[in-house]
Amino acid sequence: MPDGATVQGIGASVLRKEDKRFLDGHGRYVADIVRPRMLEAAIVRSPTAHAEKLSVTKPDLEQQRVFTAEDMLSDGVKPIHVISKYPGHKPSDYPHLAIGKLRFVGEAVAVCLADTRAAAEDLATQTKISFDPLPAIVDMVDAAESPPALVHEQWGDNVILDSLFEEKASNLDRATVSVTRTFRMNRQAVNPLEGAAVLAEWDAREERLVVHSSSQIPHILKNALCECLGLRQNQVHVIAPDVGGGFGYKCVLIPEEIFIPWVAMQVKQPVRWIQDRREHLIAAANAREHHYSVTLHADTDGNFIGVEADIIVDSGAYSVYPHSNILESTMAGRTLHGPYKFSAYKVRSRAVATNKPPIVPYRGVARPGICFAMELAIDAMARKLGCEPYDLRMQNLVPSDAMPYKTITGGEFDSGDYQEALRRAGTLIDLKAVRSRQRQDEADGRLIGVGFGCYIEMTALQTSAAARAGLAAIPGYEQAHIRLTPDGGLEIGVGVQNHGQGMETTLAQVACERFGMDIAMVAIRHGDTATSPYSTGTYASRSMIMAGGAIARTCDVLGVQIRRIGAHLLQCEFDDTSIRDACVIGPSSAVTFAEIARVWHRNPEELPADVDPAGVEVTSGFRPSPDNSPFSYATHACVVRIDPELGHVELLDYVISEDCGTIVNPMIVDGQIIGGALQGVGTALYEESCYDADGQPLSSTFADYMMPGSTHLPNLRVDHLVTPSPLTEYGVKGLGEGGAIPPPAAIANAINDALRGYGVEVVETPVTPRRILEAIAGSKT
Amino acid sequence: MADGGSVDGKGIGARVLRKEDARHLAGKGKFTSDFKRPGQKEMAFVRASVAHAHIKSIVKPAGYEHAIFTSEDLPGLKPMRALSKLPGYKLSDYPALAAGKVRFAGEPVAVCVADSRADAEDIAQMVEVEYDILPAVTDMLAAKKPDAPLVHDEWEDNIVFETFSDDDFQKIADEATVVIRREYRMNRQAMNPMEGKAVFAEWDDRQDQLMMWTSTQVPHLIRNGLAEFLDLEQRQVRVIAPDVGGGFGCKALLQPEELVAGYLTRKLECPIRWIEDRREHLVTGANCREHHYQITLHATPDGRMLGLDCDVTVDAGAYSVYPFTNGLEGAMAHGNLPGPYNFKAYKCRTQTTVTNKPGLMPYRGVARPGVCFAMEMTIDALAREIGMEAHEIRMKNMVPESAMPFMSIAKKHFDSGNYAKSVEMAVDMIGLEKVRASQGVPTDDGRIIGVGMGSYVEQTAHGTSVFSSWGVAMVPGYEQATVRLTPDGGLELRIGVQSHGQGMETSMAQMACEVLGIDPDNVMVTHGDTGLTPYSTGTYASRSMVMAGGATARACRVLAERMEIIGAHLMQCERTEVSIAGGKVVSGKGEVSFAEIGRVWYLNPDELPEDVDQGGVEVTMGYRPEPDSGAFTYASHACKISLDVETGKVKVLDYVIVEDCGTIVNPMIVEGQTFGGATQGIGTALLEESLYDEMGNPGASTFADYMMPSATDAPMYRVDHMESPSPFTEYGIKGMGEGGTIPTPAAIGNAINDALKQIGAEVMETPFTPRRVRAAIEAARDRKEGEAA
Amino acid sequence: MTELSININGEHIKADVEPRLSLADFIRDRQRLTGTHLGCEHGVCGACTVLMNGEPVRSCITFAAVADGSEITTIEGFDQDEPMAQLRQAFHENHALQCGYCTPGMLVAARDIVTRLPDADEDRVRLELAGNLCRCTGYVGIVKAILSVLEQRRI
Amino acid sequence: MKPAKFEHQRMASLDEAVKALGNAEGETRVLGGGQSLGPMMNLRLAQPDVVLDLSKVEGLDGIEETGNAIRVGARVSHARIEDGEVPGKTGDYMQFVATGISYRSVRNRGTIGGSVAHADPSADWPSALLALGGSVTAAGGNGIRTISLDGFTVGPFSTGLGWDEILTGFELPVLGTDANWGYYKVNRKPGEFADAIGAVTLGVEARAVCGATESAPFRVTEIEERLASGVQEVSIAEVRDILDRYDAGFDDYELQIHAVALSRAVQGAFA
Repeated sequence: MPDGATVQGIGASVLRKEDKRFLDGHGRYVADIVRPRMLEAAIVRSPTAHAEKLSVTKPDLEQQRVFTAEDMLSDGVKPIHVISKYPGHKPSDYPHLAIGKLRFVGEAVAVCLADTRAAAEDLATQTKISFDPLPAIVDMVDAAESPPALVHEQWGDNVILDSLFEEKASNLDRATVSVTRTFRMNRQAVNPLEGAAVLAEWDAREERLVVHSSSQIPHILKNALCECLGLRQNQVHVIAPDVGGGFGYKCVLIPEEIFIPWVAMQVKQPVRWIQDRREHLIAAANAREHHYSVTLHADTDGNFIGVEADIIVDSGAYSVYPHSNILESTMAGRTLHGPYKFSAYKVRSRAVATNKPPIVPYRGVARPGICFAMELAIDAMARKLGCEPYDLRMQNLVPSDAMPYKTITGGEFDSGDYQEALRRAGTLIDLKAVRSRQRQDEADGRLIGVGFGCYIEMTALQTSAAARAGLAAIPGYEQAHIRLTPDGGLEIGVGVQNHGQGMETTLAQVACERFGMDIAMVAIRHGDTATSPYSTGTYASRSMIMAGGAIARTCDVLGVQIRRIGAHLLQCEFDDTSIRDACVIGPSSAVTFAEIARVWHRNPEELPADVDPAGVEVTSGFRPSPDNSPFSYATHACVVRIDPELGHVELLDYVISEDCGTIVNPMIVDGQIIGGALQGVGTALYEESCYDADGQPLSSTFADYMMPGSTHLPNLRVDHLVTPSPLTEYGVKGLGEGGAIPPPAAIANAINDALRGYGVEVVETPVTPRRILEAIAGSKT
Repeated sequence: MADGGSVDGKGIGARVLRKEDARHLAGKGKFTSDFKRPGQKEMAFVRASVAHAHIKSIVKPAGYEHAIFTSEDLPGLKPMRALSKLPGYKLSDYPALAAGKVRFAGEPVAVCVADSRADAEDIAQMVEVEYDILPAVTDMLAAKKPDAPLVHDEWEDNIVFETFSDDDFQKIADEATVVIRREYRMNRQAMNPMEGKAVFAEWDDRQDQLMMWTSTQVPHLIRNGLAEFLDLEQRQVRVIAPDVGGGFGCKALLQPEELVAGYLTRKLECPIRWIEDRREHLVTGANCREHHYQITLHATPDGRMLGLDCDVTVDAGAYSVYPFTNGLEGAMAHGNLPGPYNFKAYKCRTQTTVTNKPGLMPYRGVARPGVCFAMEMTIDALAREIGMEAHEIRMKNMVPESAMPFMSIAKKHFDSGNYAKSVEMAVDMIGLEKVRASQGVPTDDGRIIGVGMGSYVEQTAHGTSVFSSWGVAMVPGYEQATVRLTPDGGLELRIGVQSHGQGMETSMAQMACEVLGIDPDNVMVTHGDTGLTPYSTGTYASRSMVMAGGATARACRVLAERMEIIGAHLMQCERTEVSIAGGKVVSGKGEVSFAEIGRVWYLNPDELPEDVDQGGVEVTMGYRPEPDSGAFTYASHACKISLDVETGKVKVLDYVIVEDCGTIVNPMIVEGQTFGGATQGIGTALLEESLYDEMGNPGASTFADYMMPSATDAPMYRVDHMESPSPFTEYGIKGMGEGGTIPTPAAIGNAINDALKQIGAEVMETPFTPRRVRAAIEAARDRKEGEAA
Repeated sequence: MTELSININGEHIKADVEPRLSLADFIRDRQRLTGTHLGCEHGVCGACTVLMNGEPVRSCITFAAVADGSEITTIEGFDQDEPMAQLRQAFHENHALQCGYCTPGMLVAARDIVTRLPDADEDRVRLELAGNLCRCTGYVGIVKAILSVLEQRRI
Repeated sequence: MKPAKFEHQRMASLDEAVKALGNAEGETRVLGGGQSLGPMMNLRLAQPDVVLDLSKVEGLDGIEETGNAIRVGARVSHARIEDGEVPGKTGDYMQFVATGISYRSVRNRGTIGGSVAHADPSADWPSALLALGGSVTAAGGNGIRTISLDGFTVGPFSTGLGWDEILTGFELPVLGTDANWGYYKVNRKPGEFADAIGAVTLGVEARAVCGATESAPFRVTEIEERLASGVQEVSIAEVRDILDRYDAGFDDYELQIHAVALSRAVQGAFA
């Protein structure tokens, strides 16, 4: 069907429909919702990283306002229990409230209710807990090699999953040059500016639980509530209203999303819990933290032969719903190769349990780690071979003529020109100019360095892959529900959740593209399990591909019905009609959607006899066929300036050359890339959740945990390649996460390039001034 | 019988106890007036204190200007406009707040907003409205007089429109040797659902949407009206009818207060609540029935009714209501007067007049209580005249079962049934012979006994063609239902109609059970929310069970096919080998539960077949009967009354009902609807009247003046059912929500006249108050004395 | 403002109320116990009936201030009450409710009948119910339900 | 439908109430059970500035038999009378009357004193007590006084109470065990206000009252004389003729039902 052309369709930088309410201060977040007789919750949290024989004493006078794990157990509430089908995965329950053992500082122990948060916090302080301390497992390597204790006794060790990815290892013999490095990417907190928030109430009329939660996955949360609380699906209604950022932290279930609704049902009053920043920085320090020892093998000409690696992922204490605690370790193990050609592959990847918060899939999911490891190893190799890292990359990237390309571990790159992306980045950053500048010393004695980072990102995880990975939520056909309203507008229900990605605009653009209608007449309804069809939600850079695809396909079904009515009103053959500018166009004349809507709703006596009783309201679905994912990719390049006396790092220039296939809204794509890149800068230089030897968190305020700010990234430049994916509607590829993947690699490479004179390298994020000075000091010994 | 083989008799025909009871018995129902939001404000209206006047000035008390709004203060708020396509129909706009002129006492003139209703009423009390009082038109017959004042100045008279038909009446009438002439009047009433109107409006900035919780039967039509008259896009309006405390018709129309609340919540940026109090309802809701009949029946001495000639006048009040207009009753009276009888000739003129009273609304039964009253009372008059039992005349003249389907002289397409049989059964049940025997002997307390009956046929769930022929501003089309299988194998059923006592949360679940064999307890029925349900013109015209029920059946069947595809794949067999039974997909190889189907679609799509429908396990499908001329329910009511000659007080001693609504979905609910309807009929017959003085001031503004039927007024009804399935509808269901109210005034009126025949008195105007009965008796005595002298 | 100390469904409540605030509005809007309904606000329809010190009263024409020191039981307060449990079941089985609006007041009045008048017959039940209007059911199910509970309680 | 603003004064004692009434500024209403005043205030038909709440005042809810009289406190509820707390034949009569007043949930709050002081023409007690005889006790600025029930009700909503007086109770005659009484009320529905009342008692004297008129209930002496002379039946036609001579402003229907009521009250007295 020819798409109705419109300036508001695919490719247009349409200004965002959702902006107005935020600019007016009229956005509605969970914390903005108040209910009569609502109680506020404060949570008693574990002060220790590891202990047993936990016992809780409620304040005498307020017994009925404090709830513990015992109360939940006696009510038959089931714990979160995510066993991956992945062979060898060791199962563990995630109790909503700690029972018997405490496994990380900040773990929820009891929930206290009062009319105000302050009064609830008073109750929390009056609730006494006692326990017998155990040695804490704090470091992931110790956890794997020499554990001081066991996080889950029944396992016998702390290794959740030990997996080996080995392909054509024999080819490794052909290698003549090898470099070996050990890298570490430290733990972070995701830090959306709105933390987690839950408001739960029982609706006696509908006989159902209504939960407002700041979530990326309302339908999955609904499933979890049914499983844990033993409710029927039609007894739960989940709404994710405006959500102040998610980045992955909100695409997993948190215990509060179960026990706050449960206590609301106990007290028969609405109950609200708003996570404060300290709770977030302590209980949600749950991202990144990988350890790599990597050996990169090449021949004397610099052709990559193979990679060997031993990866350890610190998965924290528990397995999160639905993405489990092995998502990162398996993804890291399988795709360490990145965009490069290899003829041998041997990677061991272990997920280990420690006494820290359970790891969640933060923007980029594992890829910032593997990109950091691989890209730094490549620069090390270049230095060893005495060649330009840029050239070494160019030489080993999968060439465009090899597309579609089967990777050594069985993945399939769908399309793209990786080398062109690198070439453009090199041009934009003007590598030659940097090199020539480097030849003479800086007047102020500072050091200049340039670095690159390339990556590929599998977007919109598909059914079979998710099933292989053994996830608890397997995406199938993404659906959209579309209704033509009596005035000719569209109401579109989607199960994904929009929290900054601008989907109320971009998804509407798809309908505009299909029907050529005014975007003002398209309303996107999302994040509400009642008004939208089922969806596994927003994560894995999937929403534009999947929900967008579903809308396109559903528009086609609806379009047929609209044309059938239109043909009747135009007194012409169905086959002679088409849709453009929200009209059905016939051979001689046209009829508007508004007219067709009027006839269906208000004057059905004018309908054709053969009209489909299904009417002008349709639910249909989409998934790529074959069931593969499109790969986005990009090269980031940057120039840094280092003060060798203080170890301070300054980003002088930053460029990005990316390809996310067909671009729906360039303004929004740039916004996603830039926002992601700054988070990457945070990973590279600033953000770290530190722990002491006992597993006590040391970064519980923004004074200790440094967030990237407006001064930390110069105006970067973004260049777009557009290689439509053959797999998706309009050739769209996902791009929400990509920006956050390569900055640690590019920046660290630039730093190491600047430090090359010292013959030292930084190998751990964030690259703090201390770490730089320690590296420099290392060279002097 | 059941497509899916229903779960231990919970499908069609089962006396399933209601799912909705639990919350109401626990006091956990949620009605519009139960809503409360922080920062909410309440509205109180300044209402016209006179029936007809020009507004000279409205003076806002100093310091309260910001809290008071008149029509001038609400720019862009359009008047309600309900245009009929009937020839000669005169349009009248209905302003939400009176502009320039008030046309009935109680018409909203200004609205006051405050933190509490009491405060708002304080302000309303201080507003001074100066009127230039005009003579009021308070009687529908006077309204037709050439010198009558005009309700709408731009019209040349007070007649909204006329209908007239005459198929060569005179020729056939000439055969008649018996001619009965009568004049009947059915007076104005208020519908009085126990919950009055209530509105809660809130602007949702996140959705850029007006959220309106309102006590309505027709949420989607209210959405249309709000969008139209507030100038909003449809996407900017979501209407939700939560629990609704009865409707009976007055909640099937857009109300001025709904428009004002929707306007003000956006203007004032705060939630707005308005709860109609009983006085407001009795004054502004005095909007139904009020017909006048000048009827002539031509018959033969052996009781054959040949021709019917009638002049009908309908008092439509001041305005045309949205969307049903003020043309509905006149058109329906014209088409329904001959009832179930087979006349050779029919001549009818209807005139619908405007008066200075609230705009007429379609109250349960819509015009038919009036026409049935006139027709059935006239038949008994004929019976007395020719000395024949009235039921014999009825049976003799009714359309016989053998003639079905039958096109009546008033162009009604009767589908099925044995009308005469219902009369015969009713006569047996009431024990006519025993009553006749007892009538000679006066009771010890000096009361006299009478027996009477009324028969009717009711067109229900009539569709597109019928409504478009009436020119109504709203035409129903395909009714739709959305069904969604949930991941645990439960069913969500979404319908655009609204259930406010009819028990649809149960009966619609029974329908799903009938098709899919799923336990009704696992079916959640969602209704009354434009955001969640497919479009529907809503609940009225006894249509919901036929239309939404039919749509539910159709949607469930499509869902069944979708589930069969998945089930067949899971059982590794062909589509053709599987079927749905007892809430499972079954085949020779075994069975797959709905829960399993749900699990696979939602949680393990990796197990889905390639040919699965991408629409998944969520379906919207529509239904419309073919032909859509309606399913005709009918019944005969018979009752026995005692009458205190000295006080004129009437008591209903026994009341029997024989009804046929086709296939019965839930007998308990059908009987509940029938008893409730009949009791409203008793109200019409004996108690309820919205009185007006000659200035048009309402005389019944509290329950002390307006008599509602209580437990002491209603008898322990006895009911018997006939079941003639309609050939036109899913499962042969006919609508029946309204029927109970239709023949009661006729049956009781006939019983009174039967008792009074020894005195020679006749009552001809409802309600039959002691005062009217006494007046009839006195008149008869005066006549006798006159004759004697 | 008038000070008010009152016990509702076992909970002791102190509040400042406007003298003109009815007990019904206090229960509904202030205590958010919305099971008690308003049908006429002049004491005729009975939808607002609650127990005051164990006796049924009209909460719409009883000022909250006047109820100071009293014990109120609303429809939400009968969870442990045997006659109410019997009535609820009987109402359910006899289809004694349709729209549900009159039901809470009807139940409170019915409870008074079955506890105060154990020997009531149909005529007496109807007479005692005369002050509770129902617009939907025609009272058939309600009367049957009450008679059946009276019968149960006699055995 | 909410009342206008007013000041609520909770009275602790009768003295306090009398003082408060004497000193009150603006329109002041005394609140007994509030079952008549409540609806009128909700409808804003009554908009008092001050409401004196007697619900906490002790000593106004007694019922005692003192030799030849029965004392009934003003705050005695209709329900207590319905439940037979008033002794003897007088109690039987009053029990019959009380049972017909409104509905149980109103009778639980409504008081006999409030009803008589309110003096709604269509209420039961003004007519019923006039037919019984006895007196009203009232407390005011000048102390306690006794007012005969004869003529106490002056007209619609107006009585013989002084502006500063509060009705405190009744002293009612004790009907002998052989005394007859009859009470007949014509109304559309149980619990509704009366359209006509006929009340008859044959104690030391025969009293017959025509009530629920446009104004105050009145004694019908012609009927009383007949009863005194032993007549046990008066036909409706006779009563019509008698009532027709009174200037009660009845139309034909009203005359008829008042005649029926009185005739049947007589009938009831001897049934």
